[in-house]
Amino acid sequence: MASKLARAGVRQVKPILSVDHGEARQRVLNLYKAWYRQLPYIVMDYDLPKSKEECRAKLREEFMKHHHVQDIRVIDMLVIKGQMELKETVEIWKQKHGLMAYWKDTVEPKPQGFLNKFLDGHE
Amino acid sequence: MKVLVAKYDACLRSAVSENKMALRFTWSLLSEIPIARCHRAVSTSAARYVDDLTVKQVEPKSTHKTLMTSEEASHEKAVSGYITIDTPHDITAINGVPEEQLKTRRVLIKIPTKNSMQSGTNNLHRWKISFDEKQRWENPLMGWASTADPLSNTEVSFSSREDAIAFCEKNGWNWITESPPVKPPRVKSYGANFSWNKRTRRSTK
Amino acid sequence: MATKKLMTGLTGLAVDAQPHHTLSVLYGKILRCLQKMPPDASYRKYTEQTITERFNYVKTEPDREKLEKALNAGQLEEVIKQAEGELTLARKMLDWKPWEPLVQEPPEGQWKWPI
Amino acid sequence: MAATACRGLFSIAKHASKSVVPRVVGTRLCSTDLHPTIRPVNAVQRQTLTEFGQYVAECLPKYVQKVQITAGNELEVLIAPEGVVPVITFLKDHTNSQFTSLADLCGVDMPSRAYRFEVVYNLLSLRYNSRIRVKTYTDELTPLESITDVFKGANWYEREVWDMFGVFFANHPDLRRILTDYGFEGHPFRKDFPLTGYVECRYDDEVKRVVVEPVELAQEYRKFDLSAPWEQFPNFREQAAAEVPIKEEEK
Amino acid sequence: MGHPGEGLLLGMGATRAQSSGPEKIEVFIDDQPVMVPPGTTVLQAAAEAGVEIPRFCYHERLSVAGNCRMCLVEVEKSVKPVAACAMPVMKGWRIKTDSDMTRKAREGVMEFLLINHPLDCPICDQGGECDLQDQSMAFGSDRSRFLDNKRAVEDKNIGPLVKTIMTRCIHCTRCVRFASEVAGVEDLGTTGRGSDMQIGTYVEKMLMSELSGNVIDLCPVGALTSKPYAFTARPWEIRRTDSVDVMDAVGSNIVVNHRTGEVLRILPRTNEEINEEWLSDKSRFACDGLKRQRLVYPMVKDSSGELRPCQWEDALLVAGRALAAAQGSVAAVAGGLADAESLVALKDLVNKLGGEATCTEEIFPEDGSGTDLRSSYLLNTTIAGVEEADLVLLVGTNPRFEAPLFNARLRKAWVHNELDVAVLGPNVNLTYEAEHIGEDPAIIEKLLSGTHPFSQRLKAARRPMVVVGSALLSRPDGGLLYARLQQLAHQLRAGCEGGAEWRVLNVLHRVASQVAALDLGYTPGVSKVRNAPPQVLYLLGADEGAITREDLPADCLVIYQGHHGDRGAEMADVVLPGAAYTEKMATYVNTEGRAQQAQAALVPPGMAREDWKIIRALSEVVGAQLPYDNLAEVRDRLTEVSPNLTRYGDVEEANYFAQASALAQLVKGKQEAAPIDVPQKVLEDFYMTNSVSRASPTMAKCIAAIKKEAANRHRDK
Repeated sequence: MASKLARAGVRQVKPILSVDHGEARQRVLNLYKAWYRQLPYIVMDYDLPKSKEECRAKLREEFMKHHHVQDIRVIDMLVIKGQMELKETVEIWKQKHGLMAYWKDTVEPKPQGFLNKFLDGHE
Repeated sequence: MKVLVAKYDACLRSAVSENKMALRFTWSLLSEIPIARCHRAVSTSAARYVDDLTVKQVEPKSTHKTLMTSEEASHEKAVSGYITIDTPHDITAINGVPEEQLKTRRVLIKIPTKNSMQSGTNNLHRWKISFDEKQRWENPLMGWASTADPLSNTEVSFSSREDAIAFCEKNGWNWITESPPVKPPRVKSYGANFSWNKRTRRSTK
Repeated sequence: MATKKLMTGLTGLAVDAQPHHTLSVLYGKILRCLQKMPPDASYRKYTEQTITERFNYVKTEPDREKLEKALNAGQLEEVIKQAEGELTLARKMLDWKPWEPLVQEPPEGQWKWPI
Repeated sequence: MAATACRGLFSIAKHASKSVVPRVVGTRLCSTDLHPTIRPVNAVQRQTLTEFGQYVAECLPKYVQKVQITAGNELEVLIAPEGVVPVITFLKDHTNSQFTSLADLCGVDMPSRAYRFEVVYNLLSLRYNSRIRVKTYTDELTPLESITDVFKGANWYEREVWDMFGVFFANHPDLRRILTDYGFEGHPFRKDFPLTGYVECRYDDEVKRVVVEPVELAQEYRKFDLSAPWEQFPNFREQAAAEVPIKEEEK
Repeated sequence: MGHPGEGLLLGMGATRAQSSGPEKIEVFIDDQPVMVPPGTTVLQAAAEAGVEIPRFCYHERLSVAGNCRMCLVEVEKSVKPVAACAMPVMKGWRIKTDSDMTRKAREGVMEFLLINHPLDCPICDQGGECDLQDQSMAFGSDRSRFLDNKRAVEDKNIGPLVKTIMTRCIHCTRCVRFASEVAGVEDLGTTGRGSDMQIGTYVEKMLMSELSGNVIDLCPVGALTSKPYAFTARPWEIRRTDSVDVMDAVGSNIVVNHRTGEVLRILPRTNEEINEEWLSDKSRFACDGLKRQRLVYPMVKDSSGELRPCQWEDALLVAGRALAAAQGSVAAVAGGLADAESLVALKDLVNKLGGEATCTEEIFPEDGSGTDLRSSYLLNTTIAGVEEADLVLLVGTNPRFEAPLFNARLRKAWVHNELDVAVLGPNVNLTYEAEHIGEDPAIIEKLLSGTHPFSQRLKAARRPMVVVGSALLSRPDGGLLYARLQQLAHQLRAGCEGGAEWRVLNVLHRVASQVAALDLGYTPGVSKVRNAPPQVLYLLGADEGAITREDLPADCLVIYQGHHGDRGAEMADVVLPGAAYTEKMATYVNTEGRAQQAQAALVPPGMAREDWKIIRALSEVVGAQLPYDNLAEVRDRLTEVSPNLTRYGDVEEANYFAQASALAQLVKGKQEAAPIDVPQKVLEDFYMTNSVSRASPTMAKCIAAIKKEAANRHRDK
């Protein structure tokens, strides 16, 4: 059942877009480039209160968040979602707050370290 | 192919033309073109037509395939096959669960405890997962119990413990599991109520 | 003498001037296509039987209305549509080869309900 | 086997009536007075559906895994995910089925299974006044072939399944979200997705825009456990799915 | 029907007497074959096949009554339906649980049951968890054919715990059977016949039992419901969390029912090894004490000598500064409700600061092998093992109130397995017949030397047990007496039938934390602290007044960490609010040495925190940081110290009786003349024994009601 499937180490699966790591990597780079080139227009179109550099840093951060992902299909899925998001952004289907949500600037950061967590309250 | 892609979103042009191997789903644009329903081209002459089934006819080829370059064709073939994956099934990157809910939560896997108020067991066949309790506080305005835990009501049923464990691991949750109590065999006898030399004899009725 | 048929009464479905001819062509193509399938394929057997049966009606019955009655599958224009569908299907079937053994057994418990 | 030639829905249509649009008429075989809450089963209809199920299975042995009849009179064909397009095309274009209308396409999430998602295609044959349900399975990462080439109407349905469950449809012309908000993360119809969602939006007067923050509920949702320890409707046990035996093809 | 199965009385009711049962027979449930041992009832065989037969009067832990008739099923070739709960299966029987005859029988019985049952489900506390309600969904009619007036029955007042609405009663007699068979009080019974039948106490009196709350669970309808919980919540909106009870050392398994961040009620959870399906009244009803007298913010004594609420930073700073300044003159005392995680953290902290004295409030003699050998402080036979014993000698203990569920087990063995019980100590009512052999401590010596008349009985016993209570152990001469008992047990063990596997010696603790504390190397008793008063004393929930302000020098700083404002907090200079047992994921070890895990149902109220975290945070402030940051790491540390503490659910075999006995021979001392006594002799003493139950209004009501009951002229004195 489900357990057997997940535990199995090496297994044959249906690919989504890419058939090997090289191809998946190429797709990621392409997506990154597409976003990167679009950023100046995005900042302009949405009148974001952020500079291009900040946006590029955020873009890099968002990509690097998943740098540990090894599964080709997960990479493909992330690329697909990233591509869809790019389209939503480019078409100005999104609104400004949707983009600003990447920065989470109104969310208070969680305390780090045992003592700070303890003083803050319940983890 | 190039022309078709040009039809695709102008804004994305830079992205796509850069992309030597165009994303496969841009391929599906092709299907928007009215691929001839080939038999529509059947000629209709006035004569009563008798078909000779022994004569061979050329069947139309799929436009989709003929438009492909050999590189694309071989890629499509590869994509319709299988690939080998050696990493564990892990969907934490794409399941949309925020990081703070992934790393800090502990999932308890168990069969629900029997409610001792009732005797039936019909609701005790599934394994359920539930999340650890998080803080609730009293709403200062109305006195309600407030919470910041989106998962406090989430409960998912499974047919076996192994399935539940696999699900938690795939989603990147820490889990612990509890076994249901074992039921020992028990000998019941109506006659025991009336045994004359045993302490099981019933005095009250 | 029946009047010339002006409309089918179905949106987007035009009257076919020569339904017998169209059907014959289509049925011929279908049968020709089916011949490329293995003879023991159920799809081929059943479709051949249905199509031959209809083909025979088409060959023997020149009157439009009587043919419609005999076929019992709606107006001839609809029967043409069905034949067109069958033809595309048959050609695709050659690609898919559905008479082969099951591609994939379902994983254990996949269709069990209630879980 | 001459009779097999006109098996399937067509045969019944022929035998049942000679009208232009033959239909399987539902006759009440069960007295509704005795069991007012039990759905009557139409034996004739059931037999037709059983035979048609076997017919489909015989024609497409490569894809059909199981055929069953649920709720008394609903035919279900359970297929391997590879067979989505062939089976749907067969049902649509084959002369003996003509399920030319895609009534619905939806997903079901059953996390206990190896492939957690079921994708369900509900088809309607106007010619034979009959319905059929095709089911297949997939998981979060396995792509399923889109049937937009077969049914144009599947386009938005498949977008919906993608949006709500995260099932990826390969070769879909325009796969993108349809119900959730731009920037929404996750797939809300998954069983492990909380009813409240993970984030909430509000207008923030300080930054003068809408902000997205982790959800915080002034009043926690109530959690209802509605399972009963006693079987409540033993009369409905028989309504569960009945498997239709698929005849082994002689090779 | 006669008395079917009378010839098949094999190890009646005992759970363990089936080891080498006779050959199994095959029966068919709805055409599905099952193999069952002979003597199995139809109902049990069906359950084996996964078919639950509807029932009201049958309960697997009570005797078979067969009076509700709901379990009627069709057996092939039988002209009438048979009562599945009472009928033993015969070979090859074909039982039909879903046939027309069965259904008709059930529908008929249901119609009769509903004739007199009021339609007050909307205002009934059982609504939503009612067997009658659920089964009427399946077998009830949607209209009534009964045109007369329904009968009404006067409600009885049977005490502050159980509410009666007797009109709802369907006369299943489960409560009557429970009271007489399990609780051992013959207070409940039936009067009248037919339409006039009533369940009651015959005369107006209180149901005086420490297990009375269980009749609420047993009642299949809403006739007996919980008074403290009345009209509080509906069962479907409740969240349920599995936990472990800490009111006594038995470690009963419980389910904490809570909603919107407060505990509504506590129900038992089945564990055959410990509490079966029962729960003592204190464990069940003291939970309202969790909402009162709670410490919700840290407090520090100000210059005027009053405790003032403050922030955690301040409290930790004051405590930390004092601990650092003490330079090793630090001691800790753990109370009875502490969990293993906080115990290990506290011990590590004290040791890290250079302190040695980590003590428990509860006393255990240190003479002889002391607490070095695990088998000398455990209930070695295990609770379920009582069912194999044939003679139990209780020394200086009243299990009825110290461990009600252990006593229920003794009673179960007494009823079903012909167990004999003897008491050395005050002659208390144990709910079953027990031979009282005296109160004089000298008897122990006589038993050892074999000169007492009871020695012969002990020698003759096949599987004897000696159960030693905490009251004996905390006597000044407890060490000597315990050493003699160890020798006695060792002597008996050599002679008994069970051989080396059978463990005679048992210690019955009173508090939940004791075994874990001893496992972790705590010193029992506070004499160490008394003899060498430290500069800083850390009280971990120590509320029993073992150590008072008078025992300490004036400049000693007392830190109290706990959840209730009780005796410990009163004498403290710094108060650190901790979590109660429902609020932390914690490990408790019961008197058998069985480690069990409690899940957190709630989070601690206010600014209170989980206990081990407080100690961990304090350690960081002091500068002696403990090396664990999360629960898993604390548990790793527990495993390191004592591996059995994290083997949840299991009893670790401990078998060092020979060594213990050899060391016990060396113990010399003066025997006191005072008779052996126990602190809890009557029901009144049972209810308030720790900081939670002392804060509970329900427990206070119980005591008030019992005081009032003393004036009841119907009560036999």
